[in-house]
Amino acid sequence: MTTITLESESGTRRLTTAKAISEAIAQEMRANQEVFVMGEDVGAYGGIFGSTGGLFDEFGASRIIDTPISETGFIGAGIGAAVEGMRPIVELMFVDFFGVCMDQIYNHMAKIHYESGGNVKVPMVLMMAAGGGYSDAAQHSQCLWATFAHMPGLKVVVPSNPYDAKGLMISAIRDDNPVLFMFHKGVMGLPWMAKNPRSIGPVPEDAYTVPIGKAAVAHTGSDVTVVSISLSVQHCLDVAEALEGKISVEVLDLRTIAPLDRDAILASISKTGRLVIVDEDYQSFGLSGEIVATITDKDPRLLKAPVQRVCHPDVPIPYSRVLEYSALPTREKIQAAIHAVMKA
Amino acid sequence: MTTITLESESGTRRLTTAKAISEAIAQEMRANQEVFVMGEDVGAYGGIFGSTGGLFDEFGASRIIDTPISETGFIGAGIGAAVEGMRPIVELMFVDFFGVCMDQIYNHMAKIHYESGGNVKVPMVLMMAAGGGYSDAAQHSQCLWATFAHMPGLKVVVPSNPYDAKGLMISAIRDDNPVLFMFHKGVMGLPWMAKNPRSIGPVPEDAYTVPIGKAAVAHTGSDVTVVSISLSVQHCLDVAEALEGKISVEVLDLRTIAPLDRDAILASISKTGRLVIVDEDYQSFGLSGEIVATITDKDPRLLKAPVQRVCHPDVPIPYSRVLEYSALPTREKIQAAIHAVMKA
Amino acid sequence: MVTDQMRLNFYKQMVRIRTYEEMIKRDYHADKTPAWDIGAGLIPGEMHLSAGQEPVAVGLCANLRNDDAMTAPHRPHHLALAKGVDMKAMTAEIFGRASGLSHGKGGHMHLFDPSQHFSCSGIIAEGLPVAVGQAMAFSRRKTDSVAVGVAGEGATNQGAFHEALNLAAEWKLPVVFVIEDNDWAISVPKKVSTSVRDNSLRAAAYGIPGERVEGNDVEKIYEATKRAVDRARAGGGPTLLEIHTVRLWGHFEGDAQAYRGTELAEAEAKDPIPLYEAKLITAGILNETLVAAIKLESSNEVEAAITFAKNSPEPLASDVYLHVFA
Amino acid sequence: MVTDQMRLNFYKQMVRIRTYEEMIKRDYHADKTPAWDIGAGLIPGEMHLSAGQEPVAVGLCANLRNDDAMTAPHRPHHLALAKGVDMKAMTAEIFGRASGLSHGKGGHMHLFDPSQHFSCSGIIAEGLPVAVGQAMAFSRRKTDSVAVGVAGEGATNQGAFHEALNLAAEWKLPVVFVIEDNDWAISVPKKVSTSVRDNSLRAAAYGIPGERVEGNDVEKIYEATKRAVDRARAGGGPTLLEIHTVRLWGHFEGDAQAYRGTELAEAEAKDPIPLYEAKLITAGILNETLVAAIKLESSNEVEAAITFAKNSPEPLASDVYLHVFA
Ligand SMILES: Cc1ncc(C[n+]2csc(CCOP(=O)(O)OP(=O)(O)O)c2C)c(N)n1
Ligand SMILES: Cc1ncc(C[n+]2csc(CCOP(=O)(O)OP(=O)(O)O)c2C)c(N)n1
Ligand SMILES: [Mg+2]
Ligand SMILES: [Mg+2]
Repeated sequence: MTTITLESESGTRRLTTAKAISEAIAQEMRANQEVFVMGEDVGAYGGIFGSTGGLFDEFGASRIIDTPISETGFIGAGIGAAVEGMRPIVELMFVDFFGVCMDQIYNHMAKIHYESGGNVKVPMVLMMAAGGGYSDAAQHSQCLWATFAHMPGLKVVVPSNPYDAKGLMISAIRDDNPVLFMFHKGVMGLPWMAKNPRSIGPVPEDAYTVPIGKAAVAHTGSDVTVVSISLSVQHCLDVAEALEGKISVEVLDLRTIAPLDRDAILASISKTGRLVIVDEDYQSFGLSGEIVATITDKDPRLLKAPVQRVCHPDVPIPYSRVLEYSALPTREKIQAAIHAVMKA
Repeated sequence: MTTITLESESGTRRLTTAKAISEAIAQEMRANQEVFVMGEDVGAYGGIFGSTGGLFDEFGASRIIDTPISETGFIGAGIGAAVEGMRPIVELMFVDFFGVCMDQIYNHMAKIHYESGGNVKVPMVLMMAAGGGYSDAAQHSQCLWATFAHMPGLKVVVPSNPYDAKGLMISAIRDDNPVLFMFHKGVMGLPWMAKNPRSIGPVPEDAYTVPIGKAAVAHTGSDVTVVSISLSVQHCLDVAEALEGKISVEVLDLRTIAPLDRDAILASISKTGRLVIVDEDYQSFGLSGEIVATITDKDPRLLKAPVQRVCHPDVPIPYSRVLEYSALPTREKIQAAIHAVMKA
Repeated sequence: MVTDQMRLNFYKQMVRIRTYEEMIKRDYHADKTPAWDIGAGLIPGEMHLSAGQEPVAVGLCANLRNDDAMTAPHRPHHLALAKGVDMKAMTAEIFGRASGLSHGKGGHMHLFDPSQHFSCSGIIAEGLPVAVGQAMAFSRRKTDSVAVGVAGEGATNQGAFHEALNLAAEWKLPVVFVIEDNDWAISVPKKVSTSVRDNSLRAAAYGIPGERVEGNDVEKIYEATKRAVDRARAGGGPTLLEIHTVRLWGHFEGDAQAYRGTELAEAEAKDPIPLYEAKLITAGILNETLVAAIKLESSNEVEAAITFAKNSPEPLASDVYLHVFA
Repeated sequence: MVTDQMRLNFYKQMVRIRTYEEMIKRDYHADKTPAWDIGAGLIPGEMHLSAGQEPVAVGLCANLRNDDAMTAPHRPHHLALAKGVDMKAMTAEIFGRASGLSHGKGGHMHLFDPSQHFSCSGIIAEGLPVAVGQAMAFSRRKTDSVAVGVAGEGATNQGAFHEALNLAAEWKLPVVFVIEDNDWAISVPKKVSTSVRDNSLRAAAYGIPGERVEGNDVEKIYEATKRAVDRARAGGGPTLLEIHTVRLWGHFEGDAQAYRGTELAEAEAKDPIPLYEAKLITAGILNETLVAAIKLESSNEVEAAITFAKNSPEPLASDVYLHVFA
């Protein structure tokens, strides 16, 4: 892994994704007294994945609130504060813990607006870490974004880089709807994790937004469309760059999984006709199926070859490195899939 | 609605799905002392949806156990009893309540076998009611089967009729894996619900099994494949019968959603080339996408026309009848989808 | 101090609620036969009525203001009416009409009235953390509003109860937790589900005051809830109250209640409204004429609300797509 | 009655566990540098070590048999070793090897040993209901085995704690709930998360005995857990014990613990092993030679286990597909 400097030669400020997120929160907190943060270890510790780093020093314990290990309790409390018009940002440390608090997330946070016929708003951000690749095993490595995307009422954003992370977090805080902000640990640029160079990058100092629900063409190409999200986008870009001159790969970074940017998918596949989907979430009944159905709803003939799905297979996440990497979407598998879809 | 008699002319015994399920449980309980039932109102009440009707009278409070409203507690207790080798059948009254106990379901029940490298078994059935159509609104009408199917480690069965329900319940109890047994309230043949004639049918008296993971061709046809599950299968059959002589409709009743019978899907679509998917679960990131991807993984050219998805749209479930039926897959919508896919 | 004026008002409100439940019951069952179908009729779906529990709602809400919040459970009508939710809009919601509180999207278990900071939810105990959050907003904004989380005695064995109480206690928030103990959770009696006889004992687990109120007596309930609400309003933190009440009817409409055996007759004898009526007559606060007038006023109000509901248009089928996102 | 023989054995076992944790710590950090990467090295992933908490495991497990069950939390090594889980197979699991307890699928937070009815889980408090179910199986089969559910003090604010205790109490099951109070839940101290100072007070919410053991003293812990285990075994139902212990190291390896401030030095002074060693030397049960021999024996055993692990093959990449279903 290369060493990453925080100042690029050109003087553009470069931040880790973690820092980009905490900066977004800080800027919104300065601008709006109704924004506050709640969660386990978000205070002095700064968030297990650094998403709240530095906030405690600036805003103190009254606005950066360490909670008991009571996810149902404090996510519910976030909902209560939000329906009263505050704008809480609540952290669920790992998405894997959703099972202890899914009722608040799904039966309350996501549905109150609809159930109230639009009369009650729940302007709240629920952020959480996702993803594996560092042997944290079955209960601490999942992605599960398709689980949330399956259930209507939630916006679900999953940035792949610092720039998008800051802009999406600001959009999420300003949104009048509950937004799940999911960050893969591997994109955070943490000092104690594998150093992915794309997890650090230029981030403007001012507050800016990235629209929720819009994908980005992260690498333009014409031979094959690779649709991906989160850390896997970084791998896809590595592969697309490595294949430059040989295969022209279009990498679509969804950035948001719900609502899904179907137009962007259709636009790219209309151009290339060949589809690879790269997703670290469990394969079946997930993102890959919905992307394909988006296309076949319109016209199956848009697909010139069998679709290649490079996803986490339908097995719980194993601990040992050799087993886990046997399941994870890697650059090698992505490259092989691109070759396969080109040959078909 | 027609009146349904419990004895057909031919003398074949006809049961409601609810009775078929409770009979399956009773037979297995007689055969195996290690089987017991736990849940809210499963005792004297007989289960809110009749799944445990009559069991309390035969087996008493020691084997048909009414629990507190502590789903995490008693599903966890079921897991503990199962790892010690018992075979608990636990009822979660409505699937919609999964959020208060999903951690036990997904981080424990589903994963212990894998996490233990195959050394610990969790032979347990978790049964639950699903589905809407009777104005029970956003928190009591969901299907959510794709949610469970997305997460590896669970078998998920969803019968559409009494015969399958009995056979699948016996298979589930005898299975060494955790099995989610999901019954749509509309297929139970309850005296207090809309009377769907297909919710009552011939059921052999002896214990028999229906294999988990095998779909059934519920109606043979050659023009179009309609893949469905649970109550929607009944609607599809009504439509297939109504269209007889005009359009030859093949209705595939998946019966199990995980593991998915991909061979059956491919066999039927290879024959017809036209696909309609009917699913009461939320449309996106669900069953319909996975069915399509199963086909495009193999060959997108198997599809001669855009796929028609008759699923619950991506909105929470509304209360009012007019709104709910505007969202539900109905016979009218299924028929329209079949016509559309034939015209394309 | 409970004045005679208050007593009369308590009685009126209890009658108003009972009348409401009786008429909803009537219209709920009116058109579900011959083959009884829960999804049929003018009011479809599950229906949890509160007959017998009026003293809790009335005694409690006599201490509450519009700006106080309440989260109610699946059995919400008495609480909604006592809290001040508009009867017409609520009824239209129960009838699934466009003029309903939620334009027909919510139904009887999902009544939302932001003007009263009132909501309810069909998931056991999960409204309690939401009340904690409303109290959090009040305390952060330094208002003196309080939040009340109401749940049944069956709900006290759900994890959310525990988490909500601990949070409220730890953060000393202005919340009052009110447990309506009607002896039953559907068919499961408290004694086979709850390891302590008296849920107010559980306050000790959070270092907060706990109190049980026996007798289903609106005045005692008023006084106990007043102590709790006053304490919360004054910054004294949360209280756990368990109020012994009675479920006169089935868990939901259609519940044959075979499991209740002889207890049902005992329960029926405890109907709080005739008991309170007799007490107020003896005390000279009520008389037969007044009783008749009050009942008439109530039925007129309720019939008007029902008429409003029935005459309101159904939502448009296409409205199903509205309000997913703000 | 604690005999000198038992004292010596307590000491030996505590040393054995500490030696284990020290050597795991050494090998965990050995090859994660220069750019520290949690996923790198011989032992990848999160690592929660138990130094300081040995008295809980040793005192408790002295009362347990192979057929008694235990569910442990994310910090499980001391409990696993004291319960009798095979050190070699456990170590191989932590090293992710095919010879591990779970053939490398589980890792340090997912140690399963059916022969010891031992398991652990990384989700806070969620092991407690599982222990209740194991006790349910024991009681249904009329054996006299007991189940022990262990959790940290931070876990007592999770809903699963409440539900498990209520169920066990209501059904009078042979369960002992052991709360290891090490003052911290990652960076959050008990006083800002828990509304009662002493979690044993929460036993009152379930009508069961509760006891807090101060001092991190293996003998007192043995005695308190003995009372609880004996009671459970004799059919007397569950007990809630809170044991005050100490977390000598970070929450997980790599935790800089800046949040602990001066408390860290205080905690280090409370290391139970030198304290117990000094006590046994004073009592004439131990001497320096014996101490050295015990430590040597422990390091030999642990080094052998680590060597076994290191020499064991990795799983095959294709094994990832095994064991999804039985
Ligand atoms: C989490 C959850 N579990 C189960 C149910 C089903 N349910 C609805 S009401 C009820 C009984 C509630 O009893 P209690 O809290 O005493 O309230 P009551 O009905 O007596 O007013 C149950 C089990 C639910 N709605 N939510
Ligand atoms: C439901 C859930 N929430 C949060 C976490 C993250 N987490 C892991 S350990 C821990 C602290 C646990 O504290 P305590 O119970 O006191 O145990 P200790 O670590 O002190 O042994 C937390 C919050 C988790 N694993 N599960
Ligand atoms: Mg009750
Ligand atoms: Mg701790």
